[in-house]
Amino acid sequence: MKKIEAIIRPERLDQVKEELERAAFKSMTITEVKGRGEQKGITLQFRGQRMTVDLLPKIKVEIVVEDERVDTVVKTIMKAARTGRIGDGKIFIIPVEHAIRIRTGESGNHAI
Amino acid sequence: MKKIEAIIRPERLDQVKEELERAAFKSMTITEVKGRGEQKGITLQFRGQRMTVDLLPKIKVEIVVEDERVDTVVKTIMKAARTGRIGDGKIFIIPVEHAIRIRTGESGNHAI
Amino acid sequence: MKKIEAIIRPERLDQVKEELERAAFKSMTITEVKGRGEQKGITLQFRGQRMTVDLLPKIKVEIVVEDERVDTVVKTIMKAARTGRIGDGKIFIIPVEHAIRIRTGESGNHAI
Amino acid sequence: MNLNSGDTAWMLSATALVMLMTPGVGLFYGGLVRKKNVISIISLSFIAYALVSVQWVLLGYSLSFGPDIMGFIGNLNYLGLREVGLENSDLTMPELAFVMFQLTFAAITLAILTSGVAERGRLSSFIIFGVLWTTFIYDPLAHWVWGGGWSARLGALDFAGGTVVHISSGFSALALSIVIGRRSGFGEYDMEPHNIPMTLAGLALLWFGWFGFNAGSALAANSLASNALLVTNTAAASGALGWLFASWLRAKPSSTGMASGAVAGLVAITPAAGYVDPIASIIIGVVAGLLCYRAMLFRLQRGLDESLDAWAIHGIGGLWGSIATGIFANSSVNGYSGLLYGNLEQFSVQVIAAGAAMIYAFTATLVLAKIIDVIVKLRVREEEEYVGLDISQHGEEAYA
Amino acid sequence: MNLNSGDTAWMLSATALVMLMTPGVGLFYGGLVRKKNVISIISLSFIAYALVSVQWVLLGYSLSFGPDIMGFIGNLNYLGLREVGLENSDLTMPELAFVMFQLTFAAITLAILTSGVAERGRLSSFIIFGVLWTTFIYDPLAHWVWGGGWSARLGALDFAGGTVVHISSGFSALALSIVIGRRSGFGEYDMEPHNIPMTLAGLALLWFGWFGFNAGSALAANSLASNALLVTNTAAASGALGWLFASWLRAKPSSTGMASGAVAGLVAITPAAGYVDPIASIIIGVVAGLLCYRAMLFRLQRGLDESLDAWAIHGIGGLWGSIATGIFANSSVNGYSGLLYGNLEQFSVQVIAAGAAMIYAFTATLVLAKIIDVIVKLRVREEEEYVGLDISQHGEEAYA
Amino acid sequence: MNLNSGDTAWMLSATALVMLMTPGVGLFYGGLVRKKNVISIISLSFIAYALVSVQWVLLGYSLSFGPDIMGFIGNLNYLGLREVGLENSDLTMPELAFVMFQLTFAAITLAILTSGVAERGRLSSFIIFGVLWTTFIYDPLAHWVWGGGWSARLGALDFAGGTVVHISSGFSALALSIVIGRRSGFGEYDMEPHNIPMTLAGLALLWFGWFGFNAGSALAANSLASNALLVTNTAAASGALGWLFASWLRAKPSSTGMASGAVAGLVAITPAAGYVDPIASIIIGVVAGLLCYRAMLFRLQRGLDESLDAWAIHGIGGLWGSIATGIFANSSVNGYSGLLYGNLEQFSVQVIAAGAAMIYAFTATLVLAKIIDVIVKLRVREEEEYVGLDISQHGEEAYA
Ligand SMILES: Nc1ncnc2c1ncn2[C@@H]1O[C@H](COP(=O)(O)OP(=O)(O)O)[C@@H](O)[C@H]1O
Ligand SMILES: Nc1ncnc2c1ncn2[C@@H]1O[C@H](COP(=O)(O)OP(=O)(O)O)[C@@H](O)[C@H]1O
Ligand SMILES: Nc1ncnc2c1ncn2[C@@H]1O[C@H](COP(=O)(O)OP(=O)(O)O)[C@@H](O)[C@H]1O
Repeated sequence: MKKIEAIIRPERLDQVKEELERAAFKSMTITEVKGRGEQKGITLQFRGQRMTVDLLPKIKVEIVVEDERVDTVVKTIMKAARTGRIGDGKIFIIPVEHAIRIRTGESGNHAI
Repeated sequence: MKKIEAIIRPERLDQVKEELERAAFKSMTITEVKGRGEQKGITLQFRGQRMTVDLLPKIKVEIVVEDERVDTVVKTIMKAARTGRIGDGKIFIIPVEHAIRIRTGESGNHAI
Repeated sequence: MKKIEAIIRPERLDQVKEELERAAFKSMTITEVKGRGEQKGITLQFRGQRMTVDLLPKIKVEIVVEDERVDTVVKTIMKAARTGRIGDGKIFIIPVEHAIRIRTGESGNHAI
Repeated sequence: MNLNSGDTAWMLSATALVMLMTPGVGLFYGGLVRKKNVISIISLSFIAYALVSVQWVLLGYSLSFGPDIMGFIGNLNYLGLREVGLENSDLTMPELAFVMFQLTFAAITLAILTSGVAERGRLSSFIIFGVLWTTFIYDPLAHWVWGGGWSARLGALDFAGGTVVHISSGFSALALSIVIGRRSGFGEYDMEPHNIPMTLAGLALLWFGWFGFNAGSALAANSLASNALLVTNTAAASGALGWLFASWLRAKPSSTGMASGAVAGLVAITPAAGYVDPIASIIIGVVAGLLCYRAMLFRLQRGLDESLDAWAIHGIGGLWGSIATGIFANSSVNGYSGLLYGNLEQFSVQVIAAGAAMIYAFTATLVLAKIIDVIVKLRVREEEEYVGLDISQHGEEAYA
Repeated sequence: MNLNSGDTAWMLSATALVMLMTPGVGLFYGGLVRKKNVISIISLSFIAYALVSVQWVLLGYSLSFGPDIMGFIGNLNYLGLREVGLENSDLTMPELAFVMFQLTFAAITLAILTSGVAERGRLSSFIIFGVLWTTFIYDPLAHWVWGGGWSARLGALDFAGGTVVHISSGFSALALSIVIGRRSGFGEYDMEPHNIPMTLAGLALLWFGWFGFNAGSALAANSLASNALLVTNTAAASGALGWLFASWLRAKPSSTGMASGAVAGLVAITPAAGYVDPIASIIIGVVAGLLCYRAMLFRLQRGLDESLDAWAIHGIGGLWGSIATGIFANSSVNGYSGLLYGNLEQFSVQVIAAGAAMIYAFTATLVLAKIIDVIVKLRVREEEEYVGLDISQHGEEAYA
Repeated sequence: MNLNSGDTAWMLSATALVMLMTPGVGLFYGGLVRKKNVISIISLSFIAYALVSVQWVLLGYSLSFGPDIMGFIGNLNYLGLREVGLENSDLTMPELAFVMFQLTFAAITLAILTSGVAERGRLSSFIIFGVLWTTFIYDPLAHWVWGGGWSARLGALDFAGGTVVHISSGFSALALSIVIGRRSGFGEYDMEPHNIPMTLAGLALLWFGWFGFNAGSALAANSLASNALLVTNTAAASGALGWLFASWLRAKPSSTGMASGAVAGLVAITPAAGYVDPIASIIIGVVAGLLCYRAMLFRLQRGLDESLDAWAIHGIGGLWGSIATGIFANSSVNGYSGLLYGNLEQFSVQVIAAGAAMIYAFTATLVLAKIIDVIVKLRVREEEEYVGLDISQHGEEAYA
């Protein structure tokens, strides 16, 4: 199992949700975060001076899936979240050793 | 070391905290998240039509513990967070390679 | 690749950001969380009775870096976040198997 | 009497002040509910206001202030404000100003009792309930006391609505909460207020508007209004301090307690504002703070989910205020005296009038609520309650 | 005439009430925008108020109420309030009270049209635009109707500003939104209101303040003011219920819809408040709710990003209200009668006056906005819009 | 004099307006503090209001307005409002209305100086401090200026409380902040305002209420009140624009700066409102905006943690306003003239009166605060400050 952690633009969340649903991935957890990447956010001009707004609002989408479905999820997210401009975000893949469904106690792939 | 990531109902947080404390687990980090599982949230009726409320508020509880204590924590959380109805949440176990206490610089099991 | 997850005092965020920047780490994701450690938060006196405020506001800083840079990041954070008093926080190192930049599709170390 | 522009000016302002109390109730309540129900509870206040605004013009004013039928209710002479001249011989202001002033009282009363359905009431059912409640419960009560009904004839004093507004809404909220049942999860886990500054902002509007409520009830810009203004303020302050210090004996003194105490003081001084002096108002306020605080604890002990304490604060506060009027009325203020000055009769009349209002409001609401519940269900479905009324009733989320 | 202290008292209070409407607009709008632009939109209301406050004293009052030039504008006799005595023979209050009352109208009008630049307007450009707009568009319009201009002479009725305030701001906002263009992302993804309780708090202040707006426009504490007060309230309530129920047919009834309907009702009754009776006000309000709701749907269909619906609510509501005045005016209220009572002429005059205001406001704003856009750019840069105006224009974040 | 219903009507309304300013201060401050202290700071305003409400009736009115003792303080004749008739020969309104109007001034003054203990003051100690401060510092100051004390006899002009309310609260806040010490972390890390829209909502209430404050101080609904209303508004607007543009020269123009400027303008016009003309009010407002902005920068440079700038805005703004009254007083407004019209004496008197108020307030507060600090500690413990006063003083969290 892997956890796919995608940091995306907030305005793309609806699209990401939709596309994932179409690809039969329904489960997810989302968190409001702030972030910056290499470009250090967005640079504004103010009287000839530059001023950088780092830490822009982002959405973190977390999805735990079986190993073999990781690729599909990643591709789906990439398609839905991409605008082609700086700030589109990143996807990280993190190992998950175990998953348990609280309601039933089921564990492993059955639980995700 | 493992990180136990439990997504639970907000209204169960107090109970989870209490039970964990009773089992001698005091440390934790919690985050307000939103999520949906397989059932895609809750379905309402509106004039014969269905309308789904996905992305319900949840609480993510993160606890880093030594490997041998994972089971206790998981069981404790399950006991405290379970209502038996859809939406009770999930627990994910994620490997942690290292932990450091910022104040002292201690690391490893001493740090958690 | 590793994900460095540091739980720090909110009032130290600016310093941590600055120091990381000086050390050439610009990318990061931050989340507002609440947490408690071994000391179970802060204890207040009220008419001779003790009352504990657990779950104090903290900031979670997440930074994904190449394995070899983990140490620098950890040191930098420790330096910037440390006040020497209880509540300074912890750093956890979590393995990351893969990273993808959504905009370009680059992956691996190039993506972080 | 002749129109007096000063009196009219004050009544126009006072009306505006009282109007603002209804959203004040909305914000006060809004801060106390959970985030998922804040739109619902604020909207209920506005909708209550809107419904009563129309009902009052069409029907309510006539039922309340129309020529008396058997001491119980007004007749239909003033339907749609027919025959309501722009001037009225009893008043020093245009009658339409009086109609409008009274409208704001009817409206806020319905808004207060939304406490009883908070976080679980169906919007559509509340609309039906609201229109019927104001017609069958508020309008008669207003008639009894201010429209020349039996209570007025008996000599009961209710300066600005202790019985009509507060006892009636408070005990009705209790009845309503019993019929609709507890919120799911009540008693099992904490339901913390989601935004206390919002509640405090609501308190600000309430306190402010209450000056219009009580001092406006003098129906003139005169000494009586000035006395009412001052004692209203002192009672509110004393209520706030009373609750604050009382709760401090048990735990840290919460701001919501202070706010509740202020409202308790305001409620209690309402029937009394035109009859008591400043020193009495301090006592009335402090006692209101203590009493309503106890009432709230009692309610919690009993596991009653009259969720936002309309009963403890408005019901019990109104009861206390009505009786206190019979105790502290000082003839130097307005010609009436109470028990303290040897007038047992006034005291008894107050008890009777307050008791009757309490019983009528509670019983009639119980019956009305039950009937509506059977026919259209007062309560949302379990899953609707779980996701919250904002989404399930309004399709909205409060905060993005 | 002699000074009347009652009339003066009411005008002082009414002025305060109207003043509060401008931050009311700010909060109403503030709740509807995204979190990153809330400071910007609320500040625009305050800045509009501040700019007009100074402009009005120096210049605007003279242009609006100074001795007439060709029916179009006032002359410069009252520059800097020179020669504006503390008393004026036409009024029963000090003239400075009238100046100040009118100031609040001019100010809110500019605040309303910030809807057209919401979430994308440059602060500095708006300041320039605002000063010119109030001078070249508001001041003449006020003169036409209230300052003895052509519209007044024609016999057009506009009790409290249906044309001057609402048609003018609504259609100007539309023009402005066309010149400045849509918000980036409009139509692509949802832009949900970030804080609906804030919008409802704004509604509370608007409704409250509107009592001063309309009942204050009687310029006296009399029967006319009382009638205005009552019909204002009824129209607001009916508008709220109208929009609520109309939207309920399509989807869950939103609180923002209810709020918009209330404002629509308030807007529509504005020109009519001194001429129509309570029953007419219910009809005017309900129709306003339905009509403005349709107007909003139409705007969305057309992909017009007049973002906070000043056009749909103030523009269309004002148009309807102005015409409705020509329909429902009832001579028993104030001596004027409308179409319903057989007076076709009044109706025609209303249509002409409303049409002229609409055309003038729309066209002149289009030209003014275009000129300013060419010279200093009305809109922020793309990346400034992306990070939000709070940071890019004010260097602040609303919530920490 | 005879009662005048118009004057009374205005005073009742004005009193309500001023009352609303105290929660306005609470919200203004509430938005500026950190999330963990918002309940505390808003509650302090309410508690200040409640304490003074009771103290004023029992004691304060007598000390301020009772028969003079040596020019310094009133005697105890009016204890508990004994012998305060419902009518008073000097006034055209009931004396109780005057008592209540003045009460709201005493209350807000204490609320303003909570700035000095923001985010670190112990609730219980503040309660003790507050009661003593209003008794020993506010009451004498009010007596000096309005109660027939030395300052009044000297001929000092203070229309609505530039010295009594603003200099006194501003300099007292400074003294208090020095005694209590800086917030832990001050100067080390940023303490950003947690909710700027709340501050702007507070500004709305302040601006609105200030109309009652200044125009109410005419104690009648007349020309003087109208002048006060207009100049109050213009000064506020000019102050907002002044600070906005001044800060724009250094950085992006913040909304909190605009808001502070508006308050600075309001403060500065307070003593002057009944003496100066509209053009002078623009100058007074702009200068207030610039001056208070500089004062704030100066305070920050000096590392003074008078946290919410009561000193910079109320203290310095009040000082400027008192002196400006001596400069701009125009005899055509109210019979008094200032330096600009050749009256050096008035100017000197203003300087003396303002200086005396400043020195008395600062010194006496320093002493009082020190004494209380020694006995019961003004400040919470370090860990209480760290978790925030909402939890540690009230056991509550603002937002869930
Ligand atoms: N190495 C990293 N570690 C943690 N978070 C990252 C990292 N790189 C990027 N992110 C997250 O992804 C978001 C988008 O990054 P990026 O596309 O580089 O955008 P930008 O240049 O606008 O910051 C960032 O705002 C941050 O939240
Ligand atoms: N595969 C998954 N990946 C990430 N988060 C998940 C996953 N499955 C469940 N969750 C989280 O757990 C929560 C509870 O899930 P579940 O019990 O299935 O409830 P529901 O059916 O109400 O969504 C979800 O809301 C979501 O936040
Ligand atoms: N074992 C753990 N698992 C998860 N989070 C932890 C753990 N230990 C500490 N934390 C996080 O780190 C924060 C700081 O911990 P610590 O320095 O022990 O402070 P304190 O004693 O004030 O809680 C906690 O508030 C919590 O968010």
